[in-house]
Amino acid sequence: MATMAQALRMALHYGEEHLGVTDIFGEDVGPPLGGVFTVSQGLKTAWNSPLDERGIIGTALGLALAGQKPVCEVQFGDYIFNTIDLLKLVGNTRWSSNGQFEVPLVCMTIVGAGIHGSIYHSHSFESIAAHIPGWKIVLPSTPLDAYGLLISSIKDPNPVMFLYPKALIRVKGEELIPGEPEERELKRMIDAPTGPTLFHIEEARKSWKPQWPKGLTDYQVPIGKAKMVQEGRDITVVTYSRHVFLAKQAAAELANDGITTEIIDLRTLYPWDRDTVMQSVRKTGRVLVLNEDTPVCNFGEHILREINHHCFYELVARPRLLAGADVPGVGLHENLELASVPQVGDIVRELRAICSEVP
Amino acid sequence: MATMAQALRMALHYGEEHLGVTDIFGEDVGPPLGGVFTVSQGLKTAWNSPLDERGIIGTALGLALAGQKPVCEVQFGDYIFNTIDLLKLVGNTRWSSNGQFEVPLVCMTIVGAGIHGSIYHSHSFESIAAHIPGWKIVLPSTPLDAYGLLISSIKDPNPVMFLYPKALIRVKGEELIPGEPEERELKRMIDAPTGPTLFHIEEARKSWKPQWPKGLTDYQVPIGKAKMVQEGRDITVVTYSRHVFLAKQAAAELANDGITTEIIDLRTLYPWDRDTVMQSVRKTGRVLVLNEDTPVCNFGEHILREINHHCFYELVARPRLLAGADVPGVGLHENLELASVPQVGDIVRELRAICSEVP
Amino acid sequence: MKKELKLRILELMVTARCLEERMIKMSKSADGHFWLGGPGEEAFNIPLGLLARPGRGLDYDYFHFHYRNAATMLAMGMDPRDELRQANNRATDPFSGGRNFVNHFARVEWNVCPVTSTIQTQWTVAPGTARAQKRHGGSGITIVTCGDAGTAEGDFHIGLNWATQPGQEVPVLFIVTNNRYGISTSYDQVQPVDSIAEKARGYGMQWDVIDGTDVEVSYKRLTEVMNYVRTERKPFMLEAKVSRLYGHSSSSGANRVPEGSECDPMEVWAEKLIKQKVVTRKAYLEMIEAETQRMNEYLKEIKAEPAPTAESIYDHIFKEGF
Amino acid sequence: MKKELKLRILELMVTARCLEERMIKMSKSADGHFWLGGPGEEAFNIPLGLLARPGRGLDYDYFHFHYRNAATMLAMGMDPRDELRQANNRATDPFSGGRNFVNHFARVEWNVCPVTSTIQTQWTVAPGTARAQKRHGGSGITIVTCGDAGTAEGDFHIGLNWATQPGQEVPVLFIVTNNRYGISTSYDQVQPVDSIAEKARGYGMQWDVIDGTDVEVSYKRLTEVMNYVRTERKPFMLEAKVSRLYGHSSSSGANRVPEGSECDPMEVWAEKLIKQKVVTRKAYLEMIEAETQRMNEYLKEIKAEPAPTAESIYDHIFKEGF
Ligand SMILES: Cc1ncc(C[n+]2csc(CCOP(=O)(O)OP(=O)(O)O)c2C)c(N)n1
Ligand SMILES: Cc1ncc(C[n+]2csc(CCOP(=O)(O)OP(=O)(O)O)c2C)c(N)n1
Ligand SMILES: [Mg+2]
Ligand SMILES: [Mg+2]
Repeated sequence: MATMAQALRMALHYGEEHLGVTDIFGEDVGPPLGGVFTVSQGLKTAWNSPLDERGIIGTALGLALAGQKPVCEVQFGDYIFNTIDLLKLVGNTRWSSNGQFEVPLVCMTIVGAGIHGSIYHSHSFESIAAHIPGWKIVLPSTPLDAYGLLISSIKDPNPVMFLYPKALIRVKGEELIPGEPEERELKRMIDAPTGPTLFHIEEARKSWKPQWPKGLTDYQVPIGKAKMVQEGRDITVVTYSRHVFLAKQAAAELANDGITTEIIDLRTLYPWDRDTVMQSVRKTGRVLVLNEDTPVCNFGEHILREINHHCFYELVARPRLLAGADVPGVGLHENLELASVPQVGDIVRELRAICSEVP
Repeated sequence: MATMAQALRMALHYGEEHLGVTDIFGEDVGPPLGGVFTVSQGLKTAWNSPLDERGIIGTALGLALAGQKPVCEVQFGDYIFNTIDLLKLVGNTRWSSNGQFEVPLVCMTIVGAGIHGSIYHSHSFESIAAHIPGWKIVLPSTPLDAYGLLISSIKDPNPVMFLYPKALIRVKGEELIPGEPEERELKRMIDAPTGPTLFHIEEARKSWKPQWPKGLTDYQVPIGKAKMVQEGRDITVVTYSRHVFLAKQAAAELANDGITTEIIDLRTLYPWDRDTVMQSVRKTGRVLVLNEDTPVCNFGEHILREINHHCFYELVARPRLLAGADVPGVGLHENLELASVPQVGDIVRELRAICSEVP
Repeated sequence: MKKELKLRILELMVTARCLEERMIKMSKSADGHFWLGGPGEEAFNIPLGLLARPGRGLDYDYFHFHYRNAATMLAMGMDPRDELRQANNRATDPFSGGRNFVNHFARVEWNVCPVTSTIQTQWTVAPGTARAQKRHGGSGITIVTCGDAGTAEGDFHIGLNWATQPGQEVPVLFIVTNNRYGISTSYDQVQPVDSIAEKARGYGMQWDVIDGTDVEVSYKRLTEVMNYVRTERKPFMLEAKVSRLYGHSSSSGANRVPEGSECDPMEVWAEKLIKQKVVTRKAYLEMIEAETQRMNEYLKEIKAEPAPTAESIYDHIFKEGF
Repeated sequence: MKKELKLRILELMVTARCLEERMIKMSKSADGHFWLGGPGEEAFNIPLGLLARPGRGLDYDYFHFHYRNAATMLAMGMDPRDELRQANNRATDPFSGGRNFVNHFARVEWNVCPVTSTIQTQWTVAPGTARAQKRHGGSGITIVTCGDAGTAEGDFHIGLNWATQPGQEVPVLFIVTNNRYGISTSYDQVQPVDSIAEKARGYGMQWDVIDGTDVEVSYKRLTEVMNYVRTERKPFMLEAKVSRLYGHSSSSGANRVPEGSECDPMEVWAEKLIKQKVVTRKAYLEMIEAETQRMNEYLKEIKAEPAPTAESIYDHIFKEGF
C-alpha cells in the first residue's frame, strides 16, 4: 500500500495532469530532493523556492491572482508563523474585493509531534489556522484520505490549508487508492533513486523519470465530511490526524471493560462536520475531543462550545478536551515528548473518567 | 479625569523614572508625534523605529536579552500578525534556555473595533496571543486599570502583551489615578501642543517639555486579578475591554425586567482569574462570555471550556459565547461594523435567551 | 510631449486633486470617516497610469498599488464616482462594496489587485503575478508601488529577491514614491542612505531615482523603464521623489503643508503650461472650479445609492457551488 | 601567527571534528535522534571563537549563532561534554535541559543567546543587543551568524537596516557562512548575485568576502573587522566561503561528501602545519585518535547522567516570585 508521502505525490501528479496545477513549490520541493519528505519527487511543475516562507505565501497569492493554480509548501508547520499576516490577506482577498478576485491556492505544511522533532519540528498549526477567516482547512490521517482531500483541495477555488501529520507521512495505508499499483511496483515507479550524499542523489536523479500509474482517478474526499472510524455506544471521541490511531488503541483497552467507543476522524477542520459529531454525541451522551495542539484557544475548545450549545441537555457527563500541555514547545527527550502530547494512557484515563462520571 | 492615553503616558513616565524602563519605541512613538494615539508624548526614552514590526519585536527581544527593560509598541494590533514567529520566540526563550535567559519586555498594541476603523484598524488579537505560550496578556478597560496594569507589566520580569482598546483610548476615567492632577491642569502639563500640520506640530514641540505630576505612585493592578464590575444574582457576564461598558448597558435593560447581572472584567487574559469567574458562575448558574474577536478558536471558548469543566453540574442553562461574526474583517460602513461586533442589542438578546432557557 | 498630452495630464491632475479634496472634506464628516491619498504625487502617478496597460488577464499589466494611487487610477480611466463610492462606503463601491477605506482599489477587469492596508506586503505578492506573466509571454508587466518608510519591512528584500531569481527574472516595475515621511517619522531619522533604489544593485537589478514632481521627467523615464521591463522581461526599481501635500492622512491633520514647504506638482505644471501657452490661467482656474463642482455633484448623486446591508457581511467569503 | 596558536587551532579543529563525528554516530541511534553541525567551517569558526570575548553582560560580546558554531563554542572554552549532553538530551544539558536539538546553544554566562531553529530570526534580534552595547560604551560587540540560503528571509534586510539607523549605527558583526547550499537547493538556483555580503553596500555598511576554509585568511580578516566593529561601533558584514562536509544534517544523509568535492579545512591546515614542521603527521593522527577516544569516554560518562523528567516540561516558563 502507498504511504501518505506517495499518496500526496500521486495526487499532485494528478493535479498537474488533469486539474490545472501550474506550480508546486517551496523550499527543496523541486529537484534534486523533491521535498524533505519526498512528497514532490518527479513532479513536472515542482520548483525550489528561496528559503523564505513569506515569499512563498506571497508568490502563491500572486500566482493565484494571475489565474494560476499554485500548490505551495511551507517545509514545516513550525515555520509558518512568520506568514500569518499574509495568510490573513489570502483569506480576506475575495471578501475585501467584494467577490472580484478568486484565490485558488493550496498551502501544504506538515505538522505535529511524534518523531523526536524537538521544539521546532513538533508544532501544531490548526488552532491558529482555524482562527484565520477565509481558509478551508483539512488534515488527513490516512494515505487514501490524503489523496482524496488533496484532489478536493486542488479542485476548490478557495484557499485551502492542507495540513498533514509528520508522524504518519511514511506509514502505509490500509485501503487502496484507486489506480494504485502493487506496493513494490509503486515504489519502483515513483520513488526517486537515493544515495549516501546529496552529490550521489543529484547524479542518480539526473536521468531518472517517474513512471506514473496510469489508472489514477480524481477520487475525492469531500471537504467538510468527517469519517466514522468506528461505531460505539458509550462515548464519542472527536479527533483527527495521528490521534485517530491513538484513540483506536485506547478504545481497544476500554473494550476490555465492555465500553464501546465511537471514533470520529474530522478530516476537515474548517468547515467541520457538525452533523456527524452532534449525531454521535446525541447518541452516546459523552464526548472527548482530542488533539495535540496547546490547550489555550485550542480548536477542540471551538468544537466543545458547539457541542455544548447543540447537545447540552443530552450530555450525561462533562464533555472534555484532551490536548497538548500548555508549554512553549515539545522537548526532545522522549520523557518530555511523551509528557507534552496526549498518549494512549492519557486517552484511556480521560475516557474512563468521562464514562465513570456520575452527575 | 485622565484619558486612557494620558494614564498610559503617566505609567510609562513612572516606568522610565522609577522602574528601569530603558526604551519606549515603535513607529511614530518618539518625537515629534509621541504615538499616533499620544501615548508616548514627552517621554525621555521614547524613539521612532523604522516601519517594521518584525524589527520592533526582534530589537525588543535583543534589548531584553542584554538586560534592558524595553517597552515596544506595534502601532495597531492589526499589524502584529507578521511577527507571530518572533512572539513565539520571545515566549519560549526562557523555557528553551532552561531558565537561563529572562525576557523582561512589554509589547503594547491597540486593538478592537468601534471607531469606523475598517478592515485593518479593527482587529482583535487576544485569541491568537493567548495561544502563544510564555506571555502574560492584559487588556484594561479603564484609565486607572490601564495605569495599574502597565506598572505591573513593567515590573514583571516576563514578557507581557499589553493590549488596549482603540475605542476607549480617549475616554476619561471615573476614578482618580493616585497622584493625578485636576483634568485641565493635567492636560496643560502633559499633553503636547498640537497644530494644523506636522510642520507646525514639530515647531511647537521643539521647545516643549512635559511637566510630570509629582505625586505619581507605583499603583498596581495585579496581573491575574479580575474586577467585579457589578454584582448580580441571575446571570454572569465574563468580558473585558470595551464590552464591559456594552455589558453594563445591556444589564441596565435587563434590570427593568428584574434580572440582575453580575459583570466581570477579566483585565488579565493570561493567566486569567478562574476563582472569581467560577465563584460567580456557581452563584448565578448562567453565564455569557462576551468579546469581539472572531468566534473560531476564540479566547471565550477557552473560558467556556473551563467553566464547563468546573461548574458543569451547577449550570442551569447552556453557557454561551457572544463574539464577533465569523468574517474576514470589520467593514467600514456603520451597518457592517455594527453587524460584525456584538452590540448592546445583541447582548440583551443573548442574556434574555440564557435567562429564559428552561432545561 | 504633444500639446494634447500636456493638457490631458493637467486635466487629470485637476480632476485628481479636486477628487481628493472632495474626499478630505468628507473625512471630516460622517460622509467619509477617513481619508488618505495622493496629492503631491500626480506628476508621477498620472504618467504611470497613462503608460500602463489595464485589462484582464496575462496580456495586460498587473497592479499592486499603495494607497496614494488615485491619480493613476484616474489616468487609467476610473470614473471618479467609483472612488467617491468607496470614500462614502456605498454598497455600489466597486472595489470593496463599502468595506474598505478610501483609495483601497481592487478591480479585476483591470488586473488591479486589492490594495492592502498592510504596508509593503504587496512587494511579496508582486513577483507572483509577474512569474505568471513571464511564463505566459507577451509584454504584460507587474507594477508595484510603495512609500519610502515601508521599505524598512522585510518584504522589501523579499520582493527584490524573488524578482531576480537566476533564470527566473520577472517583469516587475518596483516603484518607491519617496515623500520623505512615514506618518511623522522623517526619512533622515530612519534611512541610512540617500536613495532607497540603490539597494537594487545588490540584486543585480537596474534602478534609478527621479524627480517625481516633474511631469516631463516622470513621463520620459517611465516610458523608458516600462519599455525595458516589457521587452527585457526583467525587473527595474524606480524611486520617485514626491510631495505629501496634505500630510499623512485625515488622522494626522489633512491640511495643506505650509505654502512653499513642499513642491505642488500641479501648480508647477500649470505655470509651465501657462507660460508655454498650452492653457490660459483663466482656463486653468475654470477647470478647477468645474471639477470641484463636478465632484460635489457626484457626491450628491452617489450618496443616494444604497448602503451595504448588515447581512452582506457574509457575502463573498467563499466561492460556493463550483 | 605564532606556532602555539597554529597548533592550538589544529587541536581545536580535531576536537571539534571528533565531537561532531561522535554526535553523527549518535544521531543514527536512539542516543541522539538527530544531528546537524559544522564540519567544514572550522577554519573560520575557531578563529571567531578565539577572538571573541565571552562573558556576562554589556562589557562582553553577545552571540546569536547559527547551528553550525560548535567549533566556535569550543574555541571559547566549551566543555565538549556539554555539547554531548545536549546531543544526548540529558537533564544536565546546560543549554536547554534536554529540550532542544544538538548545536542549539544558550549560555547566559557567555552572552550566548539561545540558538533558534527558525532560520534568520537571529538577524532581527542582534541589533537589539548591539543597541544596548552601544549605549553602554566599551568595546563589546554583537556577533551574529547565518547560512547563505537563510539570507533570503526578510530578516536579512531587517538586521542590516536596524544596524545602520542614522546616528544609531550599532556594533554588529554580521557573518554569513556560505556553503553554497540550503539543504538541497544550491546557491546558483536561488541567489541572483555572486556575493551576499555585497548587499551591505546598499545600507552604507562595510563588507568583505573571504575564504573561510583558510585559517590564516580567516584569523587575519576577523582580527581586522572585529577591531573595526569594536572601535568604530559600526556594523560590518563578512561572508566566509565554507564547506559542508557532512551534508545538511542527519536527515539528509550525514555522510562525508565525496572525497575532494569540497575542501576539508582541517586536512588542509594539518598538511600545512606538517609541512611547516609545527606538527608531525604521527602526532596529528594520534591527536585524532585520542580525541575520538576522549569523546567516546565522555559519551559513556554523560549517558549515566539523569534524563529530564516528565514533570520538568513545566519548569522555567515564567519567572515566579519576583
Ligand atoms: C504593516 C503596517 N504597519 C504599520 C502601518 C500603519 N501605517 C500606515 S501608513 C504608515 C506610514 C507609511 O509611510 P510610507 O511607506 O513612507 O508611505 P507614505 O504614507 O508616506 O506614502 C504607517 C506606519 C500599516 N498600515 N501597515
Ligand atoms: C524559518 C525556517 N524555514 C525553514 C527551516 C528549515 N531549514 C532548516 S536548515 C535549512 C537550510 C538552511 O540553509 P543555509 O541558510 O544556507 O544554512 P546551512 O544549513 O547551509 O548552514 C532549512 C530550509 C527553518 N529551520 N527555519
Ligand atoms: Mg513616505
Ligand atoms: Mg548554506
